[in-house]
Amino acid sequence: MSIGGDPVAAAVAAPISDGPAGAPAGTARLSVAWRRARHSPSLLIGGTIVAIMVLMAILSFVWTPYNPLGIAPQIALHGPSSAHLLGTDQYGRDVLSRLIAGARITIYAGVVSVLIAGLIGIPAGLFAAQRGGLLDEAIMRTGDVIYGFPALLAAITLSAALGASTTVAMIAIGIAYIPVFARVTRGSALAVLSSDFVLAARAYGRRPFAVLRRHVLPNIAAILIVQASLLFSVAILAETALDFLGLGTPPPTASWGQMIGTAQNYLAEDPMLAVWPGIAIFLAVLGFNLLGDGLREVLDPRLRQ
Amino acid sequence: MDSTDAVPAVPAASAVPAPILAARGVSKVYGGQRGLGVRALADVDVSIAEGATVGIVGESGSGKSTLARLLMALETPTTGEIRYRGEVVSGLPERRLRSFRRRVQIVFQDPMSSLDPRMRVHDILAEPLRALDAGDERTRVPELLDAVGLPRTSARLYPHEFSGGQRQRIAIARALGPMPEVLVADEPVSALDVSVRAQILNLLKRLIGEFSLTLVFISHDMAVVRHLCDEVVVLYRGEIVETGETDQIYARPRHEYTRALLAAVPALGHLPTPPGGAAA
Amino acid sequence: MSTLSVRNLTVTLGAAVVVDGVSFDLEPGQRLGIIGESGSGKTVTALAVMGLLAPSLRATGQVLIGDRDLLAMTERQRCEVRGGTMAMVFQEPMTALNPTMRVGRQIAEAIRAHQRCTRAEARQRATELLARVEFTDPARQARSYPHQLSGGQRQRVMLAMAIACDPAVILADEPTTALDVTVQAQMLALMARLVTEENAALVLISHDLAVVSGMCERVMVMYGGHVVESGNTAQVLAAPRHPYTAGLLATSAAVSLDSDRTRLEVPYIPGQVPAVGSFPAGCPFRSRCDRATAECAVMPPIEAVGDHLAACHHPLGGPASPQIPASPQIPADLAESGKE
Amino acid sequence: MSALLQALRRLLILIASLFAASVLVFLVLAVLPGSPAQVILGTQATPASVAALTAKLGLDKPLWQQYADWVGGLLTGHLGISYISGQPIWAQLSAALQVTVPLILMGLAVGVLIAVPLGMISALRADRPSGALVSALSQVGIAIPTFVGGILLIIVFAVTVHLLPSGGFVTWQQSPVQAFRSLILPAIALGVVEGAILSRFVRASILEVLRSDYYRTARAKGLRPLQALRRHGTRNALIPVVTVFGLEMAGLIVGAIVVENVFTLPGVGTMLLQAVDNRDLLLVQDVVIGVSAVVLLLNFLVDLSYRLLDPRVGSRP
Repeated sequence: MSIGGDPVAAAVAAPISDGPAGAPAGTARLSVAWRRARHSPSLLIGGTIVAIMVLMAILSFVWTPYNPLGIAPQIALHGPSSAHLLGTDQYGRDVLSRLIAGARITIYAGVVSVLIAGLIGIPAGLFAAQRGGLLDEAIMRTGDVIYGFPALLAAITLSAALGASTTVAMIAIGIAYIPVFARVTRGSALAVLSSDFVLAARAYGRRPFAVLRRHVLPNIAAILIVQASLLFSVAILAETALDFLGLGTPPPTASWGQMIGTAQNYLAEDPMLAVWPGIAIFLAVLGFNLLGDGLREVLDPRLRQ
Repeated sequence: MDSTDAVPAVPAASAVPAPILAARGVSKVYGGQRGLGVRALADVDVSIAEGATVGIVGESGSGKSTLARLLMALETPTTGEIRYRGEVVSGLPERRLRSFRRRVQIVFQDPMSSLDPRMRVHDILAEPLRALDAGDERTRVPELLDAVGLPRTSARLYPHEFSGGQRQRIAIARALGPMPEVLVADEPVSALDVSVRAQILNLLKRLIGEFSLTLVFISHDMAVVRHLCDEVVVLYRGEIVETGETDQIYARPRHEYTRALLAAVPALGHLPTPPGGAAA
Repeated sequence: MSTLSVRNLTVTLGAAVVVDGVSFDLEPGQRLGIIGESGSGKTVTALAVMGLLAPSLRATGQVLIGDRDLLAMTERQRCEVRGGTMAMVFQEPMTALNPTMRVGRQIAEAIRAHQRCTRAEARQRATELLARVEFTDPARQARSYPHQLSGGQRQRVMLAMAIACDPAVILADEPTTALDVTVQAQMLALMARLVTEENAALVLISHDLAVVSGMCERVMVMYGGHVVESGNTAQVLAAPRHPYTAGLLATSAAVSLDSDRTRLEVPYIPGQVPAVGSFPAGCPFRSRCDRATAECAVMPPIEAVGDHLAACHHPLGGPASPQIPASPQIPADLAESGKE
Repeated sequence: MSALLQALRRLLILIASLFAASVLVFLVLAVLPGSPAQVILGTQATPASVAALTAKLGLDKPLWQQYADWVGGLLTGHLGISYISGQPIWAQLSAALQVTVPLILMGLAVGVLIAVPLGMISALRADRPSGALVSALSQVGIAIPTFVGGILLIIVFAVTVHLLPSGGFVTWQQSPVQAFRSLILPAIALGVVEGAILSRFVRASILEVLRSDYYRTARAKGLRPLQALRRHGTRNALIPVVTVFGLEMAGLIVGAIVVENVFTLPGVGTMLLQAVDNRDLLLVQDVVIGVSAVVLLLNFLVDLSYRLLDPRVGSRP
């Protein structure tokens, strides 16, 4: 995995960002989209996994089988049993409870970084596409500078400076992916802006801002949703890796990456301690990737036929 | 005509009616600051009289679409100016163009890309009315659909639910919304199937009469221009090579390029003549 | 024996029939025009003849080259036919050429796919071919990339590739649609000359009746995947039997350089061209035809009507003057337009 | 001409990026609360000795001068002395590079060996179940984080069957074979994901070629499918793949930091993480800027090669 994440993000960006300009995206109506959705296994599987994860995270606030932080040294490193389905860790904490609680951190990490990347990247991209010229150049070159800097490295540096924290790490990841969002937004907005219906709108006197709101945004929304979903999985990869390295969420808060990091010391005693959170991370990343791919299949008209 | 617009008094002595829309010495250079840009139009003068039907013909690279955008004040000429009823409109900020926008509208070539795929037909037709305060959309939208021969129920549908010809009707209805005096049509039938083309031509011809439109018809198709327009402007590489009345130009083209263009039009039963004879 | 003989060619996409029972024969040197609009199946027919259909499309029937059926051949055998016996020119010369390869090499490749010769010989031949398609400086222009050439030049490169191995049949799919009128005229003249010189048979696909009528002695009109009329070009133009052909002809004649330009209403075919897969069952034209009756729910066979063939239950009888309604009532029934 | 201008432009962006990165890294670490001298000497140190050390480290100078000293040192090859070990940073770094560079190259090899065949199969058989299966496999590969993959490999090959070492590193000088063996599992962990990601790009770009008009033209000339793909696909398919390749390398480099941690390899990544733990800030600065420089340089080179591959770039009127 490259939690540098760049390749994943590129995998995300490349097919849609600077693709052939032309057909503005998303001619599908919702009903059509829904009919297609039922035939997209990616979307169904991905959607289900993501839904379960979100539910797990919400559930963990009200109920977990045991207190995820509750230490019980007398049952440390006990294997799976009817009382503790996935066993206990080195402090005797219930692994299942910690897994459920860990979903919170994962979702939180994704939300923070996608929000940062989107809330800054989308307006920047729209602005660049709309204005063009020097401003466009300035925005996109600044983006290039940020994009060249590996995201994980930025997170490590910030952790070194400010101490380990989920939020700090996610801000670093979010900032690192602003250019990705900006590029995708700009590329697809340019395609829409060059279409004749935008020219027609200008010919009946719609100002630039109204054109963005009425024509550009509705037409690129689908692409941005896809982008957000795929970026979510990149953020999860980055966050769990930082936690694993001990640079993210500090203990004792339950987080999947950190659970693996600790379990590594007990591989001889109970290798499954590392496997359970590993599966959780795997499913989460897979879920968001499939969701993104599925949404793209359903929403991006260029991939139809 | 609406007198709220700054319409200059027509010089009383003038025998020739003042043009409703005119380009004066217009040039357009794209990109490049140090003279490296592409020259799309060079020193073009076009004068369109009220009620005229003017065809602007040329091949790719002739600058005809650029001229259309300049006449629409969608782009600013590098030199020269566009005047509407004597008032300069080129280079004006958008807020000062509202009355111009109401009076000059445009139809584009590709009915796929000229309608927003995310909007229902009702909204597509209502948008110009909203943007220009040009009437109540609840009464105007059905009227517009009637005018272009589409059922009123079309309003609920999206563009992709129509065929090419029907979409072009929608685009025409949108342009008619603000009750324009001038309609600029940029290759409006070129992307259509042959069997549908005649319908749209008939529709345009009928609407010119019904709405007393001045028509600026931009096309590469000599036959269609001949059918629709009383005057012709022939563009070649950004310059006007010939202009005059349709019958005259088609019967006795004076410029070599016009002759080549006419000779190249395929006609039933025989091969067209390539420029400069049989072999190039 | 015919050079190319297509028998009952049918192409399906899943359950939808895209091309239905197309048959024609071509003798050496003969030129056949296929007329059709979007959704007529004309391009698919050409691709099926070449064996270049997308994997989702399935072709049945026979495509006979001499006595060998292309559809029954192995892929290797088909490769020998393609570019050798049969060559094709496509509509979009910009995308049909590889953007990262010099055009001379692309032509040389067509030669080396079928003839044993050295690279240098192939390069030499490619330059000669460029000269034949009227490049003024072939040796230099052979080293150009496609984006450095004009649209007409690119299409001439395609033509050079097509004639590289002296094909018996050339299929040209809308070869001049993307070109300017003056360039189109050049291209058509060049094609006519080369086809004659090569004594090759030509299949020219176009939406433009005039283009086909000037080039081809035989014409086949397609609508909704069916051949609706076919015969000698002059005879078809003089007395079209199928209402669709008649309508097309009337429309074309009414908007031309020598029509009466003062008339307010030109003849037209009512309704819209349905999307592929949405043509009515039976005669595909019946939803737009003023002569349609209940009988038309069954596809009529293509059979002799007067001096040529037409597939119509109610063919037009008289000479020339087609009976096209001049009613101003245009609106196409939206339900008929066929989309969901 | 304009191609050269373009290249110069990219070079300027590279320099600007490096400058921006160095300033950021420097500032982020310079504004830290608490002085490095205090950290080094511990809480028991007298203010006088802390002040003395601060002066010795040059940390009492104005910020801009500290920055200038640092960058000047980097440019002349003087990376400075580690705050903690007192050793020259260059010596530590060169030892670590002997682990990290081979690891990245091996990871790259694994990635390419996975990506090219997988991508080709899934593209050529896109309409068949086997193609879909390979596609799904790559989807699975992408979702396995390096550290999870690494630990699974340790569990299987080291803890369960004792086939390969679970970690640690014997230097190349001591035993080349041992050193190589200890890099096998890390390289696989590193390469699988990169390979899976790359394979998706190989697949996409081959599919694009297969669906292109010029591929159809090549087939119409009589070229067989694979022949047409080889002649017309290689270069065209390479263009998008090369663009990702730069990013892939960045991914490998950053991924190596994590993998070294999983397998306790004494590479650059481990060095960086230890330096972060010990607050050995100069070392952190040096490593971070060094890694960024390599990544940025790779992106620059990729961009240049991309321009060489595609004749259309930079020659448009």
